[in-house]
Amino acid sequence: MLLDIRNLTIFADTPQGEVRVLDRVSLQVAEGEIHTLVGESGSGKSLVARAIMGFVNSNWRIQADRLWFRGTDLLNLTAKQRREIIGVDIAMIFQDPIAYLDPNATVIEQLREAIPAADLDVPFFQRRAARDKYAAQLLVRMGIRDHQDVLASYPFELSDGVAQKVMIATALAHRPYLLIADEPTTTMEPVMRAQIYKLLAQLHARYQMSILMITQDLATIMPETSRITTIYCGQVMESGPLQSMLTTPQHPYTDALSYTSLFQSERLKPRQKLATLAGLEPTLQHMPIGCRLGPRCPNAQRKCVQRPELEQVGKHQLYCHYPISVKENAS
Amino acid sequence: MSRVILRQLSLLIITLILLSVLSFSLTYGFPGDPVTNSSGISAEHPTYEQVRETRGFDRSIPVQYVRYVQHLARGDWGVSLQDAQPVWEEFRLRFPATLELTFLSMGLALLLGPPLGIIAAMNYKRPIDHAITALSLSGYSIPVFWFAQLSILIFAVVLEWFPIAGQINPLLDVPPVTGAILIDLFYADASIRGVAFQSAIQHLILPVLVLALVPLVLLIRLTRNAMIDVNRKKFMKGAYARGLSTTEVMMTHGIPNAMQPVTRQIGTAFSILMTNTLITEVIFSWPGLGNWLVRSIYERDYPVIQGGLVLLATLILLFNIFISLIHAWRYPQVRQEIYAQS
Amino acid sequence: QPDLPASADGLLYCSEGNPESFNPQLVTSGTTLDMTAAQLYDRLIDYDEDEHRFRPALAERWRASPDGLRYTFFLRSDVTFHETDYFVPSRNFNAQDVVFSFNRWLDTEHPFFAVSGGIYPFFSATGLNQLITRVEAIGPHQVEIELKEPDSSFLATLASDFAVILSAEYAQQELQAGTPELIDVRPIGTGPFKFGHFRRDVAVRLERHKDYWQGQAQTEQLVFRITPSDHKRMLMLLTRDCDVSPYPPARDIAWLEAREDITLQQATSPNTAFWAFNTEREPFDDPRVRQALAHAIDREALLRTVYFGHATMADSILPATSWAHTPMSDAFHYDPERARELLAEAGLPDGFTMSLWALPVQRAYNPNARVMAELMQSNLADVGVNATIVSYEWSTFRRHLAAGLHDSVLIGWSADHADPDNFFRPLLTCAAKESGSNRAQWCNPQFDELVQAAIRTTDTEERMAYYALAQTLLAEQVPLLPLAHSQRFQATLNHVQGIKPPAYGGIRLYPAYRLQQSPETKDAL
Amino acid sequence: MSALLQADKLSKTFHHRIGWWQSSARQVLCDVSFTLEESQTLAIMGSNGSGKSTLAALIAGAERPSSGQLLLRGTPMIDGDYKYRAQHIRMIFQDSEGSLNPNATIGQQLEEPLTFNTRLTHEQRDEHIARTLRRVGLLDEHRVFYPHMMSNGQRQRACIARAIILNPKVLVADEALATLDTSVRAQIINLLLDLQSELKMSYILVTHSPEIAHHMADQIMILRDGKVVECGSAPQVLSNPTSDYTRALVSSATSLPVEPLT
Amino acid sequence: MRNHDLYYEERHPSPLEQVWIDFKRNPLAMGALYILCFILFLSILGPLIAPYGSNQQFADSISLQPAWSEAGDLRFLLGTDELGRDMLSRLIHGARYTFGLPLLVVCLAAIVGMFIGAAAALTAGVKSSTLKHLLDVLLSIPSLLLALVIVAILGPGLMNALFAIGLALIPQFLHVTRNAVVDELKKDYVVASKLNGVSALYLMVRVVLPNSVKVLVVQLTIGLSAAILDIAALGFLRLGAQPPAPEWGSMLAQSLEVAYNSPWVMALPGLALFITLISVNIVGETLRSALQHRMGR
Ligand SMILES: Nc1ncnc2c1ncn2[C@@H]1O[C@H](COP(=O)(O)OP(=O)(O)OP(=O)(O)O)[C@@H](O)[C@H]1O
Ligand SMILES: Nc1ncnc2c1ncn2[C@@H]1O[C@H](COP(=O)(O)OP(=O)(O)OP(=O)(O)O)[C@@H](O)[C@H]1O
Ligand SMILES: [Mg+2]
Ligand SMILES: [Mg+2]
Repeated sequence: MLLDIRNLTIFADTPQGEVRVLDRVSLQVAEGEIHTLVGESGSGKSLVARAIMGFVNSNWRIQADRLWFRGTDLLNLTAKQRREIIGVDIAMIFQDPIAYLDPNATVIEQLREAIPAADLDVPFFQRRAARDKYAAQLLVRMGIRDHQDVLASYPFELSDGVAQKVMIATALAHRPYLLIADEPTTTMEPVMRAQIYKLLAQLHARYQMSILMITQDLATIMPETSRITTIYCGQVMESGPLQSMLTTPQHPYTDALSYTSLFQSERLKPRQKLATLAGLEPTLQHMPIGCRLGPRCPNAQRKCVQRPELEQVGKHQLYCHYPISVKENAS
Repeated sequence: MSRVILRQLSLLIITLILLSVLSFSLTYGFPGDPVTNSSGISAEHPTYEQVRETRGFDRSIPVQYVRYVQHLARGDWGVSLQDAQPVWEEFRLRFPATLELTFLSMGLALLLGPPLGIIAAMNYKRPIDHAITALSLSGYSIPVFWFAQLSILIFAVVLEWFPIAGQINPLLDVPPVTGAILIDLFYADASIRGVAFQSAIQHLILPVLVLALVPLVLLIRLTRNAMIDVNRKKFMKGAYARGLSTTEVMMTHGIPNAMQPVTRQIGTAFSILMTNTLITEVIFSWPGLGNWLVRSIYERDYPVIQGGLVLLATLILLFNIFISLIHAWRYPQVRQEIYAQS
Repeated sequence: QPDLPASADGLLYCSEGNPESFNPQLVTSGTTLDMTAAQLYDRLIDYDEDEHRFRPALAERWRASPDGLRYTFFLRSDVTFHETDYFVPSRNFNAQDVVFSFNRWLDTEHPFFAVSGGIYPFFSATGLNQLITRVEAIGPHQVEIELKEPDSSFLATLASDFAVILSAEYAQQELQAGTPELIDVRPIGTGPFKFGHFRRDVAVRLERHKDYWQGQAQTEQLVFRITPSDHKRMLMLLTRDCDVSPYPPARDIAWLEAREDITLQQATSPNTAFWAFNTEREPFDDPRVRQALAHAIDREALLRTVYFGHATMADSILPATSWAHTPMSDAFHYDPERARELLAEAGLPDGFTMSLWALPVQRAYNPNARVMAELMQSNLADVGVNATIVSYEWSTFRRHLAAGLHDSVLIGWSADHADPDNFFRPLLTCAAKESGSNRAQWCNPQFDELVQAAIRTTDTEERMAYYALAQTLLAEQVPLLPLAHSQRFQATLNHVQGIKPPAYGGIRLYPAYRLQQSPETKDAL
Repeated sequence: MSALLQADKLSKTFHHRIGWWQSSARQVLCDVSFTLEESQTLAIMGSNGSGKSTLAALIAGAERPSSGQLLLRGTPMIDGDYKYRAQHIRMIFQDSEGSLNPNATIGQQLEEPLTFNTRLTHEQRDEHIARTLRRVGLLDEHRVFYPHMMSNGQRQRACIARAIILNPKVLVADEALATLDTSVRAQIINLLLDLQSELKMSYILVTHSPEIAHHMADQIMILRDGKVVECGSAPQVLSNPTSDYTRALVSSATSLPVEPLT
Repeated sequence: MRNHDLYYEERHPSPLEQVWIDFKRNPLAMGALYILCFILFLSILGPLIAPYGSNQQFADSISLQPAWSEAGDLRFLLGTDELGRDMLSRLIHGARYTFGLPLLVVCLAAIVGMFIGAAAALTAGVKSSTLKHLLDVLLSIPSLLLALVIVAILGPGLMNALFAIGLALIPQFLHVTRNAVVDELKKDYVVASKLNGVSALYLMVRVVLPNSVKVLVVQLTIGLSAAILDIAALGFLRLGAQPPAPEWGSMLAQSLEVAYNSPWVMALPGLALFITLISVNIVGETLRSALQHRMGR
């Protein structure tokens, strides 16, 4: 396992008291696989990523049975050691690439910083030139043709897509083992999104790089994904291989996600009513006890006020007292 | 960038024209005879008729305005009503004295303000931050004339650390060539230069410290707030994600970006400082513009007031434009905004 | 503060204002006189205050004709003028210089008469320009002055600070250079110090005149620091930014005296603080109004609050030390009831509004006119008069005063010489009104006649009688209300010695010297 | 009878000042025409900057066309007559938070169009607001809520409530669904579909998503740089795009290898 | 009308109320606000509660130290000045000059500035850009300098100084209002309201104004602080309130003459000024951050 997270819990201090924004999240990413984390806004996807990267706020408390990355427990490291790992072996890209680039530095300046000196096998006085060359190469690899222009540009002069490619280039400068992509294409139009996905797929194929992809919508999943994990209100709902997650979801939440998102609109009649979960997401301060999907779950029963334990159903790992297949069997 | 410069220059020219119109209108705004108001030559004076003619007061207002601007440009700013000295000549010696005080204070504030602000921001909500914030809030609220007087009483009179008036011990014969004492020293006799330098520094310390206070606390507050803002910015996270250390991130991304709003406000700090200089000069008997201007207002010495306004406002304008050029040059995004506006 | 090199040795005298000119002939203000008269120039004769007699100066001796109409002065020949970077004298002082110096203000046709405005207030106020009919060099070192009529105050006038001797040669040089006005800006004289440099609002620097005929002064240079605020001057004394501070605030005198490192000197200087009414303006043209205002003021309180007891109440324009003094206390005593009656008589039962000008600087006669004005303001309010306090910078103040823009003014007079005439003619005559030094703008022929008669005779008894009449007239007419006669104080750091506060006119800093090691009295204690 | 809404060669040029005197003109919409029948939905698609929002704003009245006109049942609409337009054409904005006044309660904001466009009494207005709130799936108590107290989905519902409260004929939605969560989006889609069948409203949807277009639209109009590239019935445009541009737009981002359902 | 609040236990504070709730949570800011209220109270009713008249002189008690020192006198709590006037009474009377009148002037300037600013925002184009440049000129000149020039025209005096300060403050309000309204008019909810067919007045007063309150309030506190400082500075330069008016700045100027011997005469008006200013600034700062927090964007 490249990344092994067991029962990650984050407590956040709010004026209304301490709340669990993440509740015992477990997640495994194997070497060389693309793992997609799906959940609606506010479900805590970014928090998982931040916990891995160590971008935590001072009013948070993090607990985990394990937060292993290639065998080292990240939680036991000092801030400095941790930064050495995450700077080199883990990289992250974000939804809003332009905002994540320093507006007052050119692309080349920011790329240069990301290129480790160790990679350049030249005396120090040639390093700058070597870095620039390497930076240009990186951009070429990202499929940017007019890379000289892009290198000299400031972030705000770039389009979203190009900026995201630059972000990927900076992320790749270290040849990380793991790339965390937090909704990298949400704001992009489909054409651009396809390009970015294609790029990521190529990188994955070429460097055997693992990707933890975070997304809101099942409709925007990379075809190369091998596993999907769904998360709701800080709790993991279900995890399983791509195909079976899409076609035979076991958890009611995954099921609802696959219906409500229109990615398979072909299988719906135009203007057909969509099956949706009833009600709204609870707020942070009013989280239901037990399974947090409880109040909205079509299958919910009294038992759901207790948190379900991890269960293996077929290839799926899920947290549910009444999975779909069980219900079908029962009826 | 050249477009930005061009734009700022055209803005400067338009602003200067407006300023000169404003100042010219004072000729009529001030009570009394407009000829006297702008030239300092009273009606009884033998050259009055001649002045009236050369300044175009027998012609239409636009002609008068043009003549006024010509006179301004030529350095013929009239004579003071108080002592019949040519206003420009007097400015020539007093203005550098004021500039010296202002720039030293501004320099001090720029040297200390941002670092203190950054320290406060890095220790956000910790005791150091609270101390610096409290200091800056009280510094901002303290009336400068009171503060000056208190420090005179404490540091000069009771503790006898500093002298309280003037630029230098007048026994040292430093001829006023430029008016700025630290420059004038070089024109003084070599034998006294060392002592004169010591004396000048001693005379400068108190007024400069008093003056620096307000821009200093302003800069502290601005830097602190900007730094806290920047620390919350996503690109800082992005920089950490690139594997940079805290120091690297701060030095290459944090501080430069935090200085952006600070830079923009330096102009404001400067104009506040300018106002305070007017008052402080009076208190420290500094032979500068402020001292003279304040007295001239009291004496209704209109040519001096008119000239002083033009001079101070121009200085502030130039400084502001200089700052915005630096701002635009250093921060490309600003340039973009300027294009977008135009 | 750093130790100064020997070349920068000198004396710091804190002065209250900018000099109006460097030629005492042109001014009346004590500030200017302090800086110039006794420092840069000499006179023909001096007055010895201790021995109460005239003393030779540039004139070794003098002789008056029996009819008192012709005076001959025998001049010294060893007197040199200042040598500076703008003027190198080619000859010593001689009779030409005396003739030039007198004719400059006597002769309206003189090429220098109109330079610097052509107004010589002291001479026109004392009538000296009318009195002298001729000044003539009757030898290289002999000058004869002819008078129109005998004048008992003539010598006193010559000994006053205004009758200085300028350099005819220098005047010629500047005239040729086309800049005659420079003789009053960059002065040349024979005095113990020569002009160094003047920076407005900062300082006047004088340097030692090495060849001074009485021997060179002890201090290398003399710097007059211009510091209008009395309080600041006192603080500067404490911080050693000043060596000498004239006119310390009266309220500070007590504790200044107690300080070990500061010497406080005082002189009984014949002076009078008064409140002059502009008698040309309504309603001050009515003597009853003026009397009423005089009765409205509680002068006791003024003495206490403003002078802190360092003054005596004035009961005449003349100080009690003068032999011609006639007390008129009834005319001026505090009686608000009477004041209101008088106002009602004058048709102003509801009072009126007036401006009360307070002189902005401290003078020997009035250490704090503003506070005095505030006190008087509330006194006046009691009788229904609403007074607004007005003040300007000193030179403007004087200009406006001379132009008669005031309703009333708090000001005063310090005697320039020992003769009682000095309190009458320069202050209250029609001639004084002409020259702009009559603060009351008061012109009364009867008064002029009395004063003139007193001058013409040399008999002291007779003069006393005339002056008594004049003072009675003043008590009736009240063109001004005499307020107080004050002591002149001067605070000096202990390490400066040799300076005496003068009774008349400007200070004389020639004898000043600095003790070699400045005595650290505080440490010693 | 003429169509419900007909756009006739709508064009829009923005003038842009550069320097002190010059200005540059930029045409962002060029002769856009379409017709919309009752109960129909028109989807407008196009890449970024193609003028979709501008067109939506023109239809809703937030901008004035440089030329061309908009006919409602054959009668041209007068620009700037907000009152008339408010009765017939309403708009839903993309950013539900930004389009609600943060300083007014939902009730106040719903009352605003009623006070200015109807002669209802106070009680009637109250009644009407309550009904509309219920219709969009909110509760009566939400009227005292301020926007910041509501979730994204509830706010979007409030926006829809404001749009339909005057019973308009046409509803313009500029990417109103783009930023919503999937489940909320599904709820809103259901709501819009319900409203359409109940009230016979016509929709103009600006969207990037071919799925939404497929699911909701009768007609699709493809814009490119302000010009209409293609306009036709939804199935036709989606299945047989005539240009690469359209093809790129309407193909799903990822063609997931989903096995067909049994 | 139905009172909806009756039905729900929870009352829902509007963002503005929320700002106030946030403000109340800060004890320092509340302290400062109480001080300001107290000073405001003094400036309205000061003359009634002051022990003596502002100009009443006690010839027997000149330059008395404050009551707590040995040489003090209980009759004069804060001592007396060089004319024997009670410092406490003078300070109380002075509140009106140094706080009350500037407050009034700032409010007037704000109203005028807001009107012109809003009008300028609505009339875009050439007029507005000329105005902008004129404003740039005026704003680059510090308000005190501008006030000095106006005083130079009108002559020294309290009323003239107040007028000058008001005049010097108007451009700031104008500028801020104009920018705020221009920004606001671009917002979606304003467009939405426009599409609702609301009247222009309603749009301005009910939609734009409440949402511009943030910048206006902040500017108001900044303006108040500047006005107080300026009026005191003018008083100090003897160009504003004229003696014997107990304006704190001019009291300070007068006290300089006795600063060495009776430091309290100098310290007290300065302290009063300092406390007032710091209170205004603390209130302003807290309001600013509360507004930022609640009405940010
Ligand atoms: N600094 C914080 N303090 C307290 N709560 C926080 C903080 N940051 C995030 N949260 C809460 O944690 C929850 C998860 O946030 P997170 O950003 O991980 O959501 P997400 O799944 O990434 O959503 P999105 O798709 O919008 O990015 C949210 O409910 C949010 O309110
Ligand atoms: N007020 C305006 N002034 C000047 N140009 C404008 C204005 N509004 C829009 N534009 C320009 O018109 C063009 C079309 O903009 P529009 O917002 O309609 O595009 P869009 O199709 O909605 O794009 P997106 O998908 O990004 O929302 C853009 O290039 C934009 O820059
Ligand atoms: Mg997220
Ligand atoms: Mg758009």
